[in-house]
Amino acid sequence: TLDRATQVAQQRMLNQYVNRAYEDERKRISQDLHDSIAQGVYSAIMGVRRLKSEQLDEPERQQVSTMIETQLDDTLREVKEMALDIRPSVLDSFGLVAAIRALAKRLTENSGVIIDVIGKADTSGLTTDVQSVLYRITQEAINNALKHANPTEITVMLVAHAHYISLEVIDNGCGFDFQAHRGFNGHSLGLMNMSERVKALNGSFMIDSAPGQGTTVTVKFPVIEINHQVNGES
Amino acid sequence: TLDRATQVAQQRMLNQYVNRAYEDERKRISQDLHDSIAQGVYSAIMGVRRLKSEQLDEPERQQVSTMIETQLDDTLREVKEMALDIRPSVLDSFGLVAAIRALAKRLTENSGVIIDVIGKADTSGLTTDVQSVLYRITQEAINNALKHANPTEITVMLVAHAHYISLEVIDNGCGFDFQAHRGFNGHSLGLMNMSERVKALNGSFMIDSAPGQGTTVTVKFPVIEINHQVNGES
Amino acid sequence: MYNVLIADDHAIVRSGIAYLIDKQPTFQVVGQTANGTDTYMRVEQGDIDILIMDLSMPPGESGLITAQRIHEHYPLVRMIILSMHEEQEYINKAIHNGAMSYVLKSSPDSEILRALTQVSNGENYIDENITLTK
Ligand SMILES: Nc1ncnc2c1ncn2[C@@H]1O[C@H](COP(=O)(O)OP(=O)(O)OP(=O)(O)O)[C@@H](O)[C@H]1O
Ligand SMILES: Nc1ncnc2c1ncn2[C@@H]1O[C@H](COP(=O)(O)OP(=O)(O)OP(=O)(O)O)[C@@H](O)[C@H]1O
Ligand SMILES: [K+]
Ligand SMILES: [Mg+2]
Ligand SMILES: [Mg+2]
Ligand SMILES: [Mg+2]
Repeated sequence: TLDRATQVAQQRMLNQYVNRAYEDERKRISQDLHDSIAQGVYSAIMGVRRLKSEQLDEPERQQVSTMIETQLDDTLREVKEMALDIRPSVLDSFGLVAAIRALAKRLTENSGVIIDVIGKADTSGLTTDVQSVLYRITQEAINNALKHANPTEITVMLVAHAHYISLEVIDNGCGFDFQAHRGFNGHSLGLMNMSERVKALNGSFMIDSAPGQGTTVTVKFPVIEINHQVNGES
Repeated sequence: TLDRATQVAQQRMLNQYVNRAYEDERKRISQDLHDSIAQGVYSAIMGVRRLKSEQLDEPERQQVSTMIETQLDDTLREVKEMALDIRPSVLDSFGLVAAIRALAKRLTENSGVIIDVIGKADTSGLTTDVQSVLYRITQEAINNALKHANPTEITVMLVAHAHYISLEVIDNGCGFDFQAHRGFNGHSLGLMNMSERVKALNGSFMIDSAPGQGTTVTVKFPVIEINHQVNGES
Repeated sequence: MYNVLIADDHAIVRSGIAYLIDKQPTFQVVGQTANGTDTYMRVEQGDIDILIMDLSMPPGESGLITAQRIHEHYPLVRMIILSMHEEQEYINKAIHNGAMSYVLKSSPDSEILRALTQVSNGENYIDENITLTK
């Protein structure tokens, strides 16, 4: 094990990378809003101004109106997609399992890779923090599998045991030498940050992978009965 | 000073709070997109469909078009405001000083409190990380002053010295007993996270405050010449 | 003639839907509300045949809860949910809580009109752009 001084240094560095990752995320969101959503709305405004100020005959008016409608439909779709990516409301309204199912459905549609979700675990006893981190791990693990592993199938299992809940994300892709990626390499952040978020909430985080064997990410959290949370809209 | 074990525990806890704060931020952004921006676009779409499908006389057409235009203008303004709040593109395009000036102007308009920005420091030698953290500290310190101090004036000073750059945010509000707020109290996150972000980048962070005396937040970063960064759009 | 109540937190959305519905020969809009509480109170006053309701009307309660309350006390009021949410859970819950129909705001006007016709005939209707998994 690492000595304390090294641990402190590592934590510091991790915090720095976490903050950088969030700044990058903000930058991306802000740019999407500015360069894509705002532009979409703006070009619709230009279209409407044309309808107002120009003498157009009926076919022209139909054509301009259709163009504006198409533009706004695209923008609407994009806004909804952004909201989902940032944080799906299903997570706050219906909890973790529903959010993971919706995520798997969406990523299956986008990637063509079959993503199965198994388990009907009751997650209402988990705090919002734990649900958030389990959602982010599922997201990160699926994205890692899609990005790095070239799998044909991904399975997400969420199982409630007597005193704990376990999440497994299993892919049948190329696998990797996890020991080589252990610790914080200063570039990739996904797994390391996830592992830290889990530990900070008293959970355990494990990766089982080997070249040619696929990868399994396993997370466990103790379930404490008193932690019953009020679930907004459900 | 704290012993190492406590430091590790504190860092862990801080990390947890940082992640929670970001999840809250994401939730807010996602809700704004879904419940406000998307609804604005939707109602514009309905207006455009009306223009398309109906036989309207000229005054009616003008009226509906104007309504759609107004709706889209509001939505556009809101999208831009959101982008600014999340991360102003000025920061990435024109650097720190421009971003701080824009922030001060916006917050002055919203709060009525005069916020002066002094200093023309050349910040092109600072890394993106350092610029980000200086921007966030300015934002947090001004917001703290507005939220907690009831000041009549806030001054932001950014000064380049031979080997370092310093940022000061000075308010003439009520002040507070900083010792009592030292360390991480588990609730308020702003100052603690800022201080950690600064230290992780080899800077120093200081607060000078006393009841009745106003508050000054001071941050210093060494300027390393080799760190000349390529500045995208400027 | 069926009396329709429209509940949505955005005035401009309400007036757009109201305009569309008033054009139809057998439907008329007799009220508009902007949150769950007002919607329930308007239904309580009587004479509403069909309620078209949004799900998210902040800062008040979710439309899902309003739907449940209304269905419990006024089961004859036919409810159409008109929402931006596409996820299955919202749809399941809405139907479970007593809605007869679920339509997406991102769909063409024909969907809400079809929903009106169907529920006025006593039939349920789910937006054809929604793909339901088992
Ligand atoms: N499911 C997987 N299959 C194969 N390799 C993987 C898998 N998950 C992770 N890896 C390997 O582990 C590395 C570290 O993963 P991690 O998520 O931390 O970083 P990243 O995905 O490369 O970058 P980031 O997540 O920060 O965008 C990856 O670069 C990849 O080489
Ligand atoms: N400029 C200031 N004037 C007076 N009191 C201040 C000032 N800045 C901070 N404080 C005091 O220090 C406390 C800690 O500030 P901090 O920014 O860490 O948390 P917060 O503003 O209360 O919450 P958060 O920033 O997490 O939203 C504040 O609650 C407030 O009592
Ligand atoms: K009518
Ligand atoms: Mg990754
Ligand atoms: Mg604060
Ligand atoms: Mg709404």
